[in-house]
Amino acid sequence: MADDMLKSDNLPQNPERASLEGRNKFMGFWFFLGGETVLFASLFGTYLALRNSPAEGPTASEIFGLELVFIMTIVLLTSSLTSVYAMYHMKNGDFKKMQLWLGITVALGFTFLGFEIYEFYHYVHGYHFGYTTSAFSSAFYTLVGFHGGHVAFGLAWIISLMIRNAKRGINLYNAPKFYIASLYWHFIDVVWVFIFTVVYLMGKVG
Amino acid sequence: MKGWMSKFKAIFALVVLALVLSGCTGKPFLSALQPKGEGAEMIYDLMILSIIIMLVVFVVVMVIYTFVIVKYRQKKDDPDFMPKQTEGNHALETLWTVIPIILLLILAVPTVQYTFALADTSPELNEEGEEQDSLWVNITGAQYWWHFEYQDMEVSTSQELYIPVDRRVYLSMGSQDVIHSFWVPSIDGKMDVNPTGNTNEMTLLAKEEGVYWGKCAELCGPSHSIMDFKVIAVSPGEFEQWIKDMQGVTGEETPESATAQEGQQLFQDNCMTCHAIGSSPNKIGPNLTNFGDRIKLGGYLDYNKENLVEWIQTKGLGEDGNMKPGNQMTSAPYELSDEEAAKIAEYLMTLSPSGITPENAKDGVYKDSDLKSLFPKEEEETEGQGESQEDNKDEESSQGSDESSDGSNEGSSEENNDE
Amino acid sequence: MSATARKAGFGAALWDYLTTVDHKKIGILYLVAGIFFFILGGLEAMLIRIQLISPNNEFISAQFYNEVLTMHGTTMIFLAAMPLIFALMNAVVPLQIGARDVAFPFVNSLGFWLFFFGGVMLNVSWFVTGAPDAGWTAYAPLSIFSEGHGVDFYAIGLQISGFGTLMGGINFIVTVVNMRAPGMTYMRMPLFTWTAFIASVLILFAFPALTVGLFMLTFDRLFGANFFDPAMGGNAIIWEHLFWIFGHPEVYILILPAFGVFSEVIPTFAKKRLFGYSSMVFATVLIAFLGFMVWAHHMFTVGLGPIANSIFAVATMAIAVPTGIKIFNWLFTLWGGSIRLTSPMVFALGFIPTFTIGGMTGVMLASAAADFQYHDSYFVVAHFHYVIVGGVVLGLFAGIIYWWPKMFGTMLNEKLNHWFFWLFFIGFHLTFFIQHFLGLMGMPRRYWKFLPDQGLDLFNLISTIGAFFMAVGTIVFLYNVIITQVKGVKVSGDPWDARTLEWAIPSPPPFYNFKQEPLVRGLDPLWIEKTEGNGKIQPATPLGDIHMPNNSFVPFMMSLGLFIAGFGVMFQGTYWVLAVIGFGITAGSMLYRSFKDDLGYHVHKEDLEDEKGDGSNG
Amino acid sequence: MADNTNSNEKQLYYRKKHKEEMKHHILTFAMMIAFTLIAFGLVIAEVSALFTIPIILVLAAVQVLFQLYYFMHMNQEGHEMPALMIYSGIFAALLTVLALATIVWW
Ligand code: HEA
Ligand code: HEA
Ligand SMILES: [Cu+2]
Repeated sequence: MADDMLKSDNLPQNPERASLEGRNKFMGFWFFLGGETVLFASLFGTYLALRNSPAEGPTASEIFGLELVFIMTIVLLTSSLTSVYAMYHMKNGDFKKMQLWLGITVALGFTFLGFEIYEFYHYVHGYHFGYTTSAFSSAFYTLVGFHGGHVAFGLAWIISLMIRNAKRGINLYNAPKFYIASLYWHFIDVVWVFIFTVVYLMGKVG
Repeated sequence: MKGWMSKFKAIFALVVLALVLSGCTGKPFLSALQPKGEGAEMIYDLMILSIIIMLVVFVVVMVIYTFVIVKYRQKKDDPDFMPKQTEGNHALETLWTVIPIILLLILAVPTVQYTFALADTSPELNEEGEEQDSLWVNITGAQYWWHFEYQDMEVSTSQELYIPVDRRVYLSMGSQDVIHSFWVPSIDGKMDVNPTGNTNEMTLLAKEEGVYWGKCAELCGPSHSIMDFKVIAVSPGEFEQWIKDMQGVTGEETPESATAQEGQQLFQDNCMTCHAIGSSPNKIGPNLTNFGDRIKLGGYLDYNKENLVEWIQTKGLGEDGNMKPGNQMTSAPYELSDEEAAKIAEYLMTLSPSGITPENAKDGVYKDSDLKSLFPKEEEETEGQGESQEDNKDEESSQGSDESSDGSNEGSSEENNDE
Repeated sequence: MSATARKAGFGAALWDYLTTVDHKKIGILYLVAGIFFFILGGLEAMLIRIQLISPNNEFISAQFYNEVLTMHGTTMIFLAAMPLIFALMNAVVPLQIGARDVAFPFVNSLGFWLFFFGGVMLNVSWFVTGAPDAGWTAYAPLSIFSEGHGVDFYAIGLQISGFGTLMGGINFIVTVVNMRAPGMTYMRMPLFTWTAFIASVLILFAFPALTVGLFMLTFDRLFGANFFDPAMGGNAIIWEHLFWIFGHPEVYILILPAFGVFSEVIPTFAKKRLFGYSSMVFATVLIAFLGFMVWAHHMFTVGLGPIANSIFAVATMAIAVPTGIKIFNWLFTLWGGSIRLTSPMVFALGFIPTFTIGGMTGVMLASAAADFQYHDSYFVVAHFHYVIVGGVVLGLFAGIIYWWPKMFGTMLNEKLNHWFFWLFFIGFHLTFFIQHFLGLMGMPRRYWKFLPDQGLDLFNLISTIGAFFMAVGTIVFLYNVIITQVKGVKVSGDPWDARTLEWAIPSPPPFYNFKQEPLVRGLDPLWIEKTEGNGKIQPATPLGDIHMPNNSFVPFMMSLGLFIAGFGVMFQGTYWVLAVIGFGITAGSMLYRSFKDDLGYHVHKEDLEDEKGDGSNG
Repeated sequence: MADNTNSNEKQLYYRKKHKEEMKHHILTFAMMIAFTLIAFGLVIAEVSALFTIPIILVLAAVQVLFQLYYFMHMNQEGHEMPALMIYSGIFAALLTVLALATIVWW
């Protein structure tokens, strides 16, 4: 049976959940995301509590620019769609196309991350809005930074999956791994939806 | 509800009496079980109600418990007895769901009422229903002392809070460093003293004259356990007199004796960056306006010159000294010689601007041996011995305040009621 | 010659435990580590009690007292009670549901090593600039202003061990959801499994709040963030909320599995099925649910205002209802039974009145207005030791003694266990009952010393004497463990005449647990087979190859990496090298893990047939 | 695993089904972009905060449901437990955010 796991033909309908290991990974990862919800809620709560405490530093509406955030949002949303495409091809057993779409997802992820770094750089140098400037700045960078950290981790994860499995196609052993990586990627997007709403849009509105 | 409540109260009073006799209720100046203030009394009622409910529950549980353990032990003669494998019983299960709910409702209603009542800091109304002026005191907690500022009165003091008896005093509390908690168990429940941004308000109403012990109830550093303070409840007339006397202090008054004068000079050169005499906003260290009247030194030590000298010379910060561990009092004093410290101590002990001292308040509550622990100063005097007694005399006469010598005689509060 | 042989044997055994992914062995690891930390925490408790033996005592300094007090609470909760619970969960849950192992054996091992290195990290603080000193609750801003690195050790140590706990939690949820044997429906699961399941769910949702809180504390202290610093616009109350959003569910994480233990022990020794099984399950779920809505009862005096206080007060009181359901269900399980007073049963019977008292004082505390008096006084200390020691610790010892034969194949001496119980129990009530009065008489908690002439002397003395009784009791237990293991008398698979699945296989079970998946025909499956069948669990599947995971040293390395990195982050400067090395080790181990397929191995059918015994107990 | 004789037919059937799903996904994506545009639009147009904030929060919530149910397939069978846990997480999350946003300053 162990060797079955590595065969890449004749995959069943939901290869990610066809083996017990796969079902466990699938469940466990969803539960983990349930926990992550609370993790981000704690960060959001803290941010909401401190967003009007800029001390001597700049306030939210002074620094936020919506253009960049809009572009970032579109980039990340699109990457969510491309990772759905990747899973679509995985279920059809089309490994090459899956890799292709994952590659696109990764590229979009890097674009997003690049924008984010640029944004932070801009705040720090353009507005003297550093991590230690005020309670507001700490809360802002921590919340958005945690998200950025998740993006970075997700990228590293997907890339190592792609490299590791480049030569052997989809099988029962790695299908769950790809699948949960894509779940993770969607979750990152879910968090971003709230970040752009609660942090940037509400920050602009006041 | 009131009717059966009072019946229970009567029964409970007996229980409490039994406890008092066995020493379970502590000292009257400290114990929440001997309430002497409005808040403490309300809470005491609530405690009793809840204890009664809990006793009912406990008795029920224990009766069943004892019964089953006694009755259903494995029989020696029939070890293979096979009990009936009962799945459950709906009626019973409903019963022990519903009864606790009822008991809890009985507790929840007064809980909510009292929670709102105790949080109420709106001004009192007079007979015509008009709002009256409230007496507001700003309290600042600091590592490890308490600063008290009487709003709109230009009076500041620390460590010992004077309040008029039978009048609601309004407290507004904040901390200048970490979180502390203001607790005078025999008058009222506690309230946290938060750093900037979250100011708390509460009221304090003492029903008997007396000296009450206060405690810091939120871990605030090494000296947390000795960050004690006192609340001194005096008659309204005395309180007014005290305020007047305190307002008169500028800090420039020269003490009589020569050593004290030298001490004053030293004090002004070394200590004034942190300490103040006379009305002032809170500084880095305690306000010493009426230091000569203190019951305790540093909040908890016996009040005498030896201790004071040691206190002045002890390092707190960075050293494990057990007198004031972690205390922020640092820098200048440590270059003082023994002599200089003694002079400063001498000066400080003369600071007694008012004849209204803790001694005035004593016959409210404590007529027994508790007095001794509260007033070691006085104990020494009545026994007519010791150096510190002379120090006291000195200080009092030198201050030239007419009432203060009365203060050291027992039961003289009557005479001090000169408005 | 024999010495070298034994050494090699020891080395092999050590390596086996360092790399094991077997839930039974990991259970033993948790047990050993948990008992070690329990003794450590107990010694700290003894220091506390000796310091408070008389007024104005100066046995230890104020600063040291605060460190001891903080480490006592932290050690007991995170490093003693939690791992002991995980010890029982690991030893028992997979067996009770007829599973081969937990869902993620590798992660299970990782969870243990993270916890372990986190615990070691915390205790290293004793030797480096002093232990944390801001209380186990580490309220800001005290925890931010605290000098030295004590609180850094607290934040980073708990962070590491917290990750471990979180992973353990997820692991058990998945195990219960996915790995139950045929016929083991949710409503046939033993209550210990149920409570382990629900406690794991609580872990999943409670620990992230702590994670975030600890991150913010670390950032504030080490990287100049301003979450809790009022001078920079921060707010100290945020920490209190985050801590208690985690902290309150945490106490139910501790107590629910203890409830589970009693729900196994009581039916076994009353020879009756659990009374009101479904309402027990329902009550467990309800406690967990309500447990998330009451955290602010630790903050009544903070100044949240009467509306918030009232809401949280009433919500808190509500928890008494499901808990009461449990108490009465246990009582009525005993009712009409045939009670054997074995030592686990004695612990269970000691628990009922003790926990009831603790719960009742809990409800008194929940009365917000009255809590203005109780809060931060010894009344609270009394409350939580009644529920924790009288509930959790008694439950853990009941469980350890009850499942000892299953874990080790030997039987602890009953007589010594009874001695242990009585010494500990009497000592416990001496120590803590009187503390209710101390609190009401005006003694705040976390007091390094109390003053003479305040009426507190006698009760403190009595309390200290009680603590010595508990210490002696614990020593009796340790002695019992040692002589039992030295004697090593083997017992059968079912020494207690019990009811659940884990007793259907030999003690200790073979490494693959059940040879064939068991077929579960109802609640208390073994009991059913004993009374209605031939006393043996029927297999659900024919004998076949068994798929087993490989041992791995990676979890140890991953945890070690974080441990090393923690020091780098803490000391900074040139020590950043340590952070690079540490994170490098961890990341490298993770990569190694993901690049090397770990498909496990098979135990072959033929080998299984050779094994003695038929995998079920006759 | 799958029966060999039927597998091709099945494969075809699934492919078709997957295509169908993909159409939903693209629709979902379009809606999400639209919602984002609306949200940004409201803010840029400086419509009153009282009106804007609830609306953009609702839009965000709906977007998240789209992600969960379509992109993350929570609408498919076998997701009962994940749904239970996600909703429990959301419950705990709401309490946390609510508390921190309301009873931290006074
Ligand atoms: C295992 C641990 C555990 C458990 C199970 C509990 C259970 C409960 N706790 Fe406790 N608690 C702690 C551990 C625990 N607690 C700790 C560690 C602290 C202090 C933390 C710190 O500050 O360091 C604390 C503090 C604490 C406080 C804060 C006190 C303060 O700091 O001011 C409060 C206030 O409401 C409280 C309430 C309760 C209640 C209502 C329950 C309920 O769950 C109890 C329910 C049980 C019963 C009520 C008994 C059985 C029921 C019946 C027989 C039915 C009938 C009963 C009635 C009608 C009353 N606890
Ligand atoms: C699981 C939790 C747990 C457990 C089991 C205990 C167990 C005990 N606790 Fe603890 N306690 C806490 C959790 C716990 N505690 C917490 C959370 C706090 C709050 C901390 C804070 O405020 O921040 C606290 C605080 C606390 C205080 C209050 C301190 C203060 O506020 O100033 C006191 C005081 O009496 C105390 C005493 C004890 C005692 C006597 C025991 C006893 O039951 C211990 C019994 C065990 C032993 C005595 C073991 C000894 C073993 C030996 C001696 C063996 C000898 C060694 C060899 C043979 C090698 N505890
Ligand atoms: Cu709680």
